[in-house]
This record gives sequence, C-alpha cells and structure tokens, in this order.
Amino acid sequence: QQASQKQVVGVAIPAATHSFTAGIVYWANQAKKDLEKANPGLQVIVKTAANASEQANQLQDLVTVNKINALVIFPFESAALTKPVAQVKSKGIYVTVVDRGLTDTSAQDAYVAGDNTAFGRIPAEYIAKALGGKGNIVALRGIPTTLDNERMEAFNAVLKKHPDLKLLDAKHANWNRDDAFKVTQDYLTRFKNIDAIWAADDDMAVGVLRAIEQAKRNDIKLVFGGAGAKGMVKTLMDGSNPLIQANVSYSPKFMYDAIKLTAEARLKGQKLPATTIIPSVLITKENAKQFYFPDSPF
Amino acid sequence: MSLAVEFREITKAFGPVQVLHGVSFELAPGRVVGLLGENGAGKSTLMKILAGYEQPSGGSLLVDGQPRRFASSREAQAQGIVLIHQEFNLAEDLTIAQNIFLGHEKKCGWRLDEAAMERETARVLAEVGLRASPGTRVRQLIVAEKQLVEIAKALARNARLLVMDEPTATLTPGETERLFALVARLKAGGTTIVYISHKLDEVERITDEVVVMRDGRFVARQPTAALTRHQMANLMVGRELSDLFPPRQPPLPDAPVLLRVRDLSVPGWAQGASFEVRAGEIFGFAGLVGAGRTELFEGLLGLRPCRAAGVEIAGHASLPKSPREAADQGLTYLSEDRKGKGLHVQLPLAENLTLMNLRAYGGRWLQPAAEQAALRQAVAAFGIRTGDLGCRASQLSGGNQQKLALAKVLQPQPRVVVLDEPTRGVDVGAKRDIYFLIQRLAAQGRAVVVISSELPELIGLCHRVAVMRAGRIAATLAQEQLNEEELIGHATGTR
Amino acid sequence: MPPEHAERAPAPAGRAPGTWWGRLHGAGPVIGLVLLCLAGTALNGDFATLDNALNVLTRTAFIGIIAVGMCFVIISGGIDLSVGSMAALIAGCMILVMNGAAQAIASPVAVVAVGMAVALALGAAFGLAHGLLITKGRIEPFIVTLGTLGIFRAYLTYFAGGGAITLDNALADLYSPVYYGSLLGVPIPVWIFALVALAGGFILNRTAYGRYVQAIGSNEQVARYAAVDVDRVKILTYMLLGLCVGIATLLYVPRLGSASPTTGLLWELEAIAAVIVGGTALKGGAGSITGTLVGAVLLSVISNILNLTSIISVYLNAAVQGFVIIVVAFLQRGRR
Amino acid sequence: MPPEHAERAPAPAGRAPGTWWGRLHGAGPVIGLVLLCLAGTALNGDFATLDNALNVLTRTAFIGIIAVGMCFVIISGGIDLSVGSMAALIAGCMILVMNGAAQAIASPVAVVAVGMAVALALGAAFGLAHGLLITKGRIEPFIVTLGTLGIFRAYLTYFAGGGAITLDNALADLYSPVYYGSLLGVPIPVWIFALVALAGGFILNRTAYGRYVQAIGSNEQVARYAAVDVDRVKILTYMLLGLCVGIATLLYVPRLGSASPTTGLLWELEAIAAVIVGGTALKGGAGSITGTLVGAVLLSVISNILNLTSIISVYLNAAVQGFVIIVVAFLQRGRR
Ligand SMILES: Nc1ncnc2c1ncn2[C@@H]1O[C@H](COP(=O)(O)OP(=O)(O)OP(=O)(O)O)[C@@H](O)[C@H]1O
Ligand SMILES: Nc1ncnc2c1ncn2[C@@H]1O[C@H](COP(=O)(O)OP(=O)(O)OP(=O)(O)O)[C@@H](O)[C@H]1O
Ligand SMILES: O[C@@H]1[C@@H](O)[C@H](O)OC[C@H]1O
Ligand SMILES: [Mg+2]
Ligand SMILES: [Mg+2]
Repeated sequence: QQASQKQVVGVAIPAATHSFTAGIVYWANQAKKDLEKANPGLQVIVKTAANASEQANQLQDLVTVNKINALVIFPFESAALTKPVAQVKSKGIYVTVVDRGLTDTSAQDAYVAGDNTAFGRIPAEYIAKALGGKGNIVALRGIPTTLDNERMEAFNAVLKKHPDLKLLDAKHANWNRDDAFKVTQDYLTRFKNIDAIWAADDDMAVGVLRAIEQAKRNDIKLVFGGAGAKGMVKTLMDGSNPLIQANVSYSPKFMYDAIKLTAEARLKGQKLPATTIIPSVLITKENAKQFYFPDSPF
Repeated sequence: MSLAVEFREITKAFGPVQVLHGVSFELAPGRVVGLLGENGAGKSTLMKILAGYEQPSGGSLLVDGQPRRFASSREAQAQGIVLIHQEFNLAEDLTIAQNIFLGHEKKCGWRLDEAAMERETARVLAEVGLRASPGTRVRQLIVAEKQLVEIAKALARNARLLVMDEPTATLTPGETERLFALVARLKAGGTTIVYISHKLDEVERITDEVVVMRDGRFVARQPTAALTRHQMANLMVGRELSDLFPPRQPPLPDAPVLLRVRDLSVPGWAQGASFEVRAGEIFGFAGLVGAGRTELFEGLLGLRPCRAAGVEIAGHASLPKSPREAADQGLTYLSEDRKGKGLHVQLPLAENLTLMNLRAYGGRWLQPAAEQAALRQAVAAFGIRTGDLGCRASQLSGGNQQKLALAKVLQPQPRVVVLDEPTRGVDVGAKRDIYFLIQRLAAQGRAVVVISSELPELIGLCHRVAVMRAGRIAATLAQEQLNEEELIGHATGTR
Repeated sequence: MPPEHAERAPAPAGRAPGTWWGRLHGAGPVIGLVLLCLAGTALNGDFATLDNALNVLTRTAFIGIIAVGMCFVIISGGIDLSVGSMAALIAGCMILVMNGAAQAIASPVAVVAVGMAVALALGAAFGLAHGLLITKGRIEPFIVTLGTLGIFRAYLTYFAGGGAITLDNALADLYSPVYYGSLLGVPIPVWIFALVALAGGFILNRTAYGRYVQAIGSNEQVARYAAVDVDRVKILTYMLLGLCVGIATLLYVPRLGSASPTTGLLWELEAIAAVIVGGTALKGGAGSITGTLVGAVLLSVISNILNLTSIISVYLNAAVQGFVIIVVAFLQRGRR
Repeated sequence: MPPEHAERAPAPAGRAPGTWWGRLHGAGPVIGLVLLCLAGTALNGDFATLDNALNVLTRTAFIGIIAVGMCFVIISGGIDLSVGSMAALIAGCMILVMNGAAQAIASPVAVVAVGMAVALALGAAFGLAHGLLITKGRIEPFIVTLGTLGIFRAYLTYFAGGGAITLDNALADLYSPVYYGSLLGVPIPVWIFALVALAGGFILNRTAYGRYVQAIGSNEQVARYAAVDVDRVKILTYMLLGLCVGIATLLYVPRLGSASPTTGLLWELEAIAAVIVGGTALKGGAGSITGTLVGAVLLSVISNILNLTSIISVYLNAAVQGFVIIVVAFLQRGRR
C-alpha cells in the first residue's frame, strides 16, 4: 500500500530552444532535484517537447506508462494543448498549468503565470517617461503567438495616450539574436532618427545592441529588452551600457514555484489557489540584484 | 610494342549465373582479331575482364607471358589495354574534352591544362571524323556522335591493345569507312585490335582472324580468309542458317494508307518531309548520321517542337502532342538509344515489357501473373537469352536488351510501328528472326517504318526506301531501284 | 498488402535479387524496429502493453499518412518540402470554415462534413498547384515546395493574426471521436492509417498509375518514350500527396482543435525521413509502402521510448534519435 | 573567377549552345537579382546606398560561404542537411575552448588563433565523418546528415545547458574586428566571402578534383569506370563543406559573441536554396559557383527589402520570399 501513496508528478515543458525556455528547463530540473531530495516518496518526471503534438504525445505517455498523479505543464501552445490536458484531467490527475494558459480553463485545476500585459505595458510607460512623451520608437516582436500579441497590444495601448510618441515599425525577430541583428540593421538604414528601441525579449536586445554599435549611431537613447535574462540584468547592475536602463521581469523561475507548490500541496492532499499571477515588475539598477540568478542559463 | 594476350580457363559467374565456362585462347600481337558470338555469348564480359572492369571468377590472364590480374581499368590501361564499351560510358553533363580526359587529366601544376586537352581532343576528333567542338556537352550529341567520342577517348589513351565492342552498331557507312581506315593505321602502328561485331561483312573485311564464342565457351579460332560469312554465322549459332531475309509480299494494291505525313518540319533538324506508308508496307529510311531521320520521327511523336501541313495516323488526322497520344492513335516508336530512351535498365524485364500496354494486364488491378506469362511468351518469341526471368534489364547482354526493347514497342499491337535501328547489336541468328518478324508485322496489315544505317538490311527488307540528306528527303526509291550505290548516292548528294 | 514489386530495389552489383542476403537487407528497417522494441521493453516494462502500442500507432497516423503520399512523390523522383505548412494551412482554413458554417448550417454533423470536404479539396488543390508548377512551369520540385513552404505558413499566420485559430467548443466535442474514438478496440486514426497504407500499396503495385510512377522515377526520358503521360502522372502524384496531407489534417484537427504558426513544423523532415528510413532511395525509381510504414512507426517508437525513460539528459533526446536513424539506415545499406 | 565551364547549361534540344536564348536563360538569377534591386530602390531610396549594400553582403557572408561548399556537395550528387547545426556546435565549442584557453594562455591573440584552428579542425572532422558514413557506410546522405542535424544541435544544447554560450568580454572585444572591421572600406566578411568564392570557382573549374566532382554527380558509374577514386572525392567534398562551415563560424562568433540552440537554425535550407536558385540542379552533375553567389545574395536582398518597407502585413514576409524564389526559378527554367 506504500506504493499507492507514492506521488508521481509529471512536468511537461517546451524544449530548450532559446534562453528563456532554457531557463524553464533549468528551473524544472532544479525543482525535481530539490523536491525529490526533500520528499523520498516523491518522483518528478520532466519531459521536454519540440512542438505541440510531441507534447500531447508526452502527456499520453506520462499517463499510460509513467502513471502520474499530478501534472505541471507549460503548454507549448495554448489552444492546441487544451484538449490533451483535458483528457489528462478526466483521468483524475491534478493539473497545474503554467504561463501559456489553456483556452478552456475547466481543463485545469490551477494556473500559475507571468503577466504578459505588464510585460508590454511597463516598457511603453518607461519609454514614454524617459523620452518625455515625445520621440520615435521601433519595436522587435517575438515569434507570432498569442502571447506576443498580448504584449504588443499592451504596448500600443500605452502609446495611444502619447500622441507624440511614434511607433515607426514593429517587425518579428522571433526572440532570436541573429534575426534581431538584421532587423535592427535595416531599421537603422531606414530611419535616420530613432529615440528608443523596444526589443520584446532580452535575447533580441543582444542583437539590437550589436547592430547599433556597428552603425555607430548615437541618436538612440534607450534599448528596452524584456524578461530579465541574467546577462542583461548584470549589465543593468553594473551600469555598463548606457542604453540599457531598465528591464521588466518575467522569470522562468515561476516554473520552479509551480512545481514546488503543486507537489507540496499534493503530498498534503491540498489544492492550489485557482490562479497565481507572478507579477511582471520594472527592474532598474536599484532592484536588479533580486532578479539575478547566475546559475540559471537565463 | 604490340601486346600478346592469353586467356587460360577464364570463368565468370554473376551470382548463381555462370556466364563464362573456362575460356582459353590467345590474341596474337599486332593483328586484328574478330570476336564473334551470339547475343549473350559472353564477349563483352570477357573483354571487360581483360580491360579490368570485371574480375574473373577463375582462370588466369597472361599479358606478354606474364600472369596479370587487373583490379581496375586504370591498371589495365597502364599496360596499354583499352576497351571501347558497347554501352556508352560518358558523363552527359561534361564536355567532349572533359569526358575524353576523365581520370587522365593533363595538368600544369595544380591546374588543369585545358588548352592542351582541347588541342588533343580536337586531334582525336578529327581522326575519328567527328565535327564537333571539344567544348560541346555530350548531352547534346546524337547517338552516333557519342559512339565516335567513345572511340576518340580510346585513341587518346595510346592503346597497345584496343578492344572495340560493336563500334559500328550505330554508325552509318561513311563513319564506318573512316573507322576502318583508322583501324588500319593503328594496326600498322603495331596495335593489337579486338573487333566485336555482328556485321559479318565488316569482320570479313578488316580482321586477320576470328575467334568464335558460344554460350560462354570458346568454339573456334580461324584465319578470316579461311571462312565465308555463312560459315562464320553457322559457327556462331551452331546450326545451319538459311536465308537471312524473308521473301517480300507486296502490300495489297487497295491497302489503306496508315501513316500520311505532309510537310513535316522539325526546326533545326528536318524540313518539309512528306511520305505515306500503307498497310502491309515496310518503308525504309536511309541517310548518313545527322541526316535527321531520328529527329524527324521524334518530332512526329511530339518529342521535339515541330509543325506539319498534315499528319494522319491510322485514320486520325492530327499531329500527336506526345508519345502517349501517338500510341493512342496506333503508332509506337522504338528508339535507337536503348539505354537512354528505350529501356528502364534498373527495372525488371516484365515491367519493361508491359509498360506501354498496361491496360492489357488487368482492368483495374494489374495482374502480375499475366505479365509474367507475357514475358515468358516474349522470351520465347524473340529469343531473349536470360538466366533469370526476374532479373533487371541491365543484366541482359546488349543484343538481348535490344530484343526486349523491340518486344516492348510491339506490345500495344500498333497499327503503325517505327523501328529506329531495330537490329542494333543483334546477332545474325536473331537478326534473321527480327526480319521475319517485321515481315509478319507487315503481313498482318500493319505499316512498318524501318530506320537503319545498314544498307543491306534496307535493301533486303523494304518495299520502298526514303533517303534523307541534310534534313530533307532527297529521294524515295522503289524496291527494284534498291542497291547500295543508289542509296549512298542520294545520301551523300552525289546523285 | 500485395507483394511489392517496387521493393525489389537494385540489388548490389553481382548479386541476384531474392537471395537470402537480399532478403535480409530488405528487412533492415524491420530488424531495426524489432531491436528497438526489445530495448524499449527492457527499459520499461510498460512499453510492451497494448495501450502503449495503440498510443504509438495512433500518433504515428499523421506522419504515416503523409509519408504514404510522400513515398509516391519520392519514388517518382520528386520531393515536397511544404507538407508541414500545408497541413497547418489546411487545418486553419478548415477550422475557419467550420466555425463560419456553424452559424449558417444547423446540423453540426453537416458542418463537420463540410470541414472535411474543404480539407480534402484544399489538399488536392495545393497538390495540383505544385504539380503544375513543376511540370508545366518546369521548376525544380525542391524550389517550388520550398517556396510554398513559406507561403502556406505565412498565410496561416496571417489568417490567425499571429495567434491560433481555434475550433468552437461544441464542434470540437462532436468532432473529437474521429481522433479519440475506437472501433473494435482499435482507435479510428489507426484504422484510417491502415486503410491509407493499404490503398497506397495497391495503387503503387497493382495499378498502371503506380507502375508509371516507378517508371518515371527510374528514368523519366524512357518513360516518356514509352508513351507514359509523364506530366499527368507527376501532377497526380503531388495531388495524391496533397490528399494525404488533407486526410492527416482531418485527424489532427480533432486532436488539438486548433492551428497556429507552429502547427506541422518540420513534419516534412519527419515524413521524408520515414520514407527514406523505410528503404526508398531519395533519387527515386523504387521504394515500398511497407517500408515507409515501418519507417514511420520506427521514428515514433524512438521518441516513445525516450518519453518512457529518463536515462539521458533531456537535451540529448535529439541526439539519440539521430543515432538511431543512422544505425537503422546502416542496417539496410546494401539496398542502395 | 575563372570562366565557368560547368555553367554552360544544356541548350534546348536542337539548338546550338551559346545562342542568345541559351545565354539569357543562364542569366536567370542575375536578372532576378537586378529586377529585385530595382524594386528595392523604387520602394525605398535607402536601399541603393553603399552602406546598405555592404550590410547585405556582410550578412550574406555566412550563408554564402556555406553555400559555396554546399554547391560542391550538390554537384557531386549529395546533400548536407546538418550545416546549420554544425555551425552552431562549432561556434559553441569554439567559444568554450577560447574561454578555457584564456585561463591558460597569456596572449589573447593566441587564444583567438587557437579558437579559429579548433573551428576549422572541427568542420573538417565533421565533414570527414559524413563522408565516411556516406561512402564506406553506404548510407544515403540525406539520412546521415538528418541524423547529425539532430546530434550536433543536441550536443550544443547540452553543452550550453539549454542557454547561450558566451565569449568572455575581453576576447570578444579583441575578436570583434573580424566581423566589424573593414579593409579598404570593404568589411572583412565580404573579403573572406569573395576569397572563398574565388577559391571555390577555381577548384571546381580548374582542378582535376573539381572535374571529378562534376563527373561523379553526372554519372557515378562512368566516373568509377574512368578510374576516379569516387569515395575519396566524395569524402573530400563533405570535408570541404565542413571547412566552409568552419570558416562561416569564424565570422559568426565575433558578430554576437555567443552561440545558442537557435544559432544556425534553418541555415541548411537557406544554403541549399542559394545553390538551387543559383541554377544548380538538385540531382547534381553541373552547377556554378557564380550562380550560387548570386543566389545567396538574392535571398538576403529579399528579406532586406522586406525590412526596409512596410507595405505588406508582417505576417506575410515569408510568403513574399516564397513567391520571389519561385519566380526567379521560373525565369531560368530552361536550364533544366
Ligand atoms: N551484371 C550482370 N549480372 C548478371 N548477368 C550478367 C551481367 N552482365 C552480363 N550478364 C549475363 O552474362 C551473359 C553474357 O553477357 P555479355 O554481355 O558478355 O554478352 P555478349 O556476348 O557481349 O552479347 P551481345 O552480343 O548481346 O552484346 C548474358 O547472359 C548476360 O545476361
Ligand atoms: N542547328 C542545327 N541546324 C541544322 N543542322 C544541325 C543543327 N545542329 C546539328 N545539326 C546537324 O544535324 C545532325 C543531327 O543528326 P540526326 O540525329 O538528325 O541524324 P539521324 O539521321 O537521326 O542519325 P542516324 O542516321 O544516326 O539515325 C548533326 O550531326 C548536325 O550535323
Ligand atoms: O519563449 C518566450 C520568451 O522568450 C518570451 O520572452 O517570453 C515568453 C516565452 O514563451
Ligand atoms: Mg556485348
Ligand atoms: Mg538516328
């Protein structure tokens, strides 16, 4: 009867394809390590998927073969994973969804997420303030996704309030350093006067900075990345690049929290609050230290 | 500097199929030796062993008295042994010069010495009589020209022993004459020559002695002068051969015209060709290489851009847009280019045979059993020699591939059939079978067009012959006007 | 499945086909699959359960069905890089149409039927476009389908406004048995997969059209001279593949209920890999549906086993898959 | 560049080569490029500036250099799907080695030199592995490199712990002129690209090795009969490509000073597309370095123009690229 009490927590997350998801993988494994050490009756199985259908396959396998009792999932994609997660839940398995929400919330027991609206709003507000409500901005977007849309909408909503702030263009650079470098190069060719660049992810900010450096342009006063990658937070802490003045938090550490909360609650037979939002907050030189995790890949 | 070669008990098996059963004979240095044998007798295989392309399964090979075993053609060529293949071995994307020097490039330091190679190529091309620039891509050459390139390639190697495996199968009399002059020059220079051919008149003319093989065995070695053509043929097939050509039955006077062509032009190749072929008639096409006969018919089949004032095939009055349409109208065509256009060498025999007529092998679903039955029938009817009915076409000897290709185009029971070099590489016995077959096709009321570079074949077989020169039909000769002088005269424009 | 003539790939020089050696090599992928299953069972006892086997077969259905069509294209000497994007675009259009039709048509069953018809029609139409560009336009298949790979996905992204296109809940519930239901204990997708494979095998080996496909791949010129209507056969081949993509999409939509810019990403590589691992040569001319089937199953078994165990770093999953693919191909190398 | 024999495409049947028609078709990609540049200038005056031209050429360098190597592989009848992953892994290893060596070796110039040597050696070694598996192992190149595509990227991800591997700051500053520096006003990467292309053209058209590459792609059996050491030539071809990937990586690392699992994603498709758009047939036998060069530039010009304008929805960028690729290929269709 010991065996039936054993808790098996399945963790399904996207594969590490860029720094942010690498952070997710890192924190998931970190949680596995810490939790299994602290609770001998607990097993945590981490699965990474390269696309939505692979993740759906993994859910099946976790249920059929690994016989999990709880699932913590960072859905590869919201809509596509909704049905497969509902199937898992219908087998009596406790489901915690992280970050990319499902389209049907009845398919989950709990939801832990970052705040994508704030992720778009905060940089817009910061840029507006820094430029005194007047100036030219270009933006670099991520991979076309709902979450990218949410951020862009929040950003645009703020700009609406500042008629003198002009968004010259917003192109997709796919959360990728190389794409960001090229897109920025071409922005710089095209627009002779840019005051601020919003790169909606710190990976892209790396490419943006290099392109500016190469073009030796000094009209740009501000580059705002996002998500608080450790390299960028470090730059902020050290004040080593005048273009980098602030960031917005969106730490993959919420993966760790979600697994921990789920596992501990399940061991005690409790439930999680239906929704836990990990706020996205403004990071500046002053509070940067709090957001710096040198061991994480992100 | 001539090479003497001796085969001792050479055997060769491809998997379970034993092809050579202990062949022993000698090639005397400095002579021209004709190597004769039926299709599939093992001539090409033996010569490939000599030239390092195949390894013998047993026996030994002596070169100038020394036992040798060539692991590659390069080793054989180092000894001065060069083979001109029966099937072309040219890289189509490369130029003539690049093919001729492939694997033997001239260099200065790291760089290729293009100038020297082109010069040398121009020289050997002139020697074989091919008027093409060394920079021409092989893909653009016609079959006969490719054959000349093969010969030129061998010349560029400075052979001490040269094997020519059916070099004239695709050549017309002009090129053939030039080749003979070349053979004489080489012989005078001390080169040993092995000459494989099914054209016995040629063998009679240029060889000093003949070696005959049958079923993978050595049969006879005789001075050429001591044999008549008839005796050669009998030695090859191992029985008494009677008349080569069937008696001709003239088409009925009221026989309908099955193929009517008016003013067909294939730009760049043929202009204003008009002719008619009636049911029961065998209509020949003669001409020199490059006269445009092949291209004329490729145009008629929709394979080349062309225009015509009128075309009528078995009652359908329209110019086909593709071989498919032509076949639907009742016309099929046997290409002179067996490997490139005629057969799927990588596919099994049955699939080759039935490809043009799959409708006959099952309504909705194909019936492999019926296809196999058809193959067995064709093998018997056309005398195709093969160890294994399931083998691929590439495993047949050259002549047997030709028979398969012929069987294939006759599968759809065409009302009109165009045969371009139908006996290319076929042995005398089988040639005779094919002539009788053509005669039977005509007797059944079909219209048969035979394009051939072998004048005796046209003379012995056809009711009428059109002679093409430089893309135009220079003359159309009736049966009683057919003789070599007349044909050559019109073909070369001296008449 | 009828005995596959097409399987008789060129035997190694000097060896007659049909010897035990030839047969052994032909069995390369099967041996690979059996070994892999043994390994799976050793690593996790639950691997060898019926449930797991059905799971694996069910999820192989998408790629497997596409691979059947791809097998024809590759045998004919072509290639199609666009299938993943095509599936995504078809899924998107299908969902949009169904959501739209739900307003107009009362019967939800009819709505689903309309959606299915749209999927199949679109698949065939895209295939037709490929075929025409390749034959009449005389453009390399690689280029044509590389182009449409971008075009299809871009249009899906555009229709989806960068996000996802999602099927209405009511329809999704009605439609879901197509993926999740079973017949005689066997999931519907497995039935459909089996039917498509069987039909593919028959068409390839028992019809004139199938023979023409092989003949064209073996030597297009010869086929043309042999009165094969090369262009028509090629166009049909791409349409057949398009249809297969349409069928696969029919099964995909009820499973995940949505289409987004990442749907079907890299399916082309998986489908081509299934065909080639199954023993068909990329240069065309000969190949087999059975091999393709085994290839597709083999590829999903690899990732299934990786899911069932955690013996190696998650980062290295792709490496294991790579090694296994190479090893399986090595097992049947003589067939080239 | 030496005059390219390989470029003289088969003229349409019945027409002598070298007519204006043949020449026009051969110029397909060039015409495409010119038209595109005119369109670019019309859409945005800044397109035609020297700075923009140099930007485009500089960023083309990576893909362009890889495409030169790919051109050899494709002409020889092979393919390499792994180049993107290979570049990523080489970049990662190179950075790790340099960061490590920085502790041990005093001179930073020496450290960078060691890094460069490692990149080239790794490239050649990976190419050798491909060549051996393909020739001695007799496995289809598609399969071998599909396998290593996964393997290389998985190992990079593993070494990077999923994140990015970043070059130490001091080294990055020292190394960065290799990407950002100029000589006579022309950026270093453009010089290197030009040198590689020149060398490639010379090797392909002026050495026996280059001749053998073409012969093997045209007809492997014929090459074998001509006593060409086919295996050796093929292995060298893959090594050459590996070297090109190494060189491209040398230029890539100083640009961003890091390597991550997204580095080099889909470069294989871009490199192959550059070769094929440049007029080389996928089935091998003939092709040209000049064409490849033009193809590579053409592909980057398309995305450059899209970045310089906002006339169409951002979601449709990929569609425009797809259309342009197909149209350019159509312009030179007669060459097949
Ligand atoms: N690669 C092979 N595999 C199996 N059998 C082969 C192979 N090559 C040749 N053969 C067989 O060997 C026999 C001899 O063939 P070969 O080509 O030597 O004949 P040949 O005397 O040159 O005939 P032809 O006059 O028709 O050219 C034939 O029966 C042929 O089918
Ligand atoms: N552009 C051209 N215009 C006119 N004649 C050409 C042109 N190009 C080539 N030729 C000639 O046409 C010849 C082509 O020969 P073709 O294939 O038509 O001969 P054929 O009569 O079919 O040959 P065979 O008698 O061997 O069957 C070339 O050798 C050349 O002399
Ligand atoms: O991968 C994404 C990351 O890069 C972005 O910044 O935030 C959301 C993540 O899904
Ligand atoms: Mg022979
Ligand atoms: Mg001819």
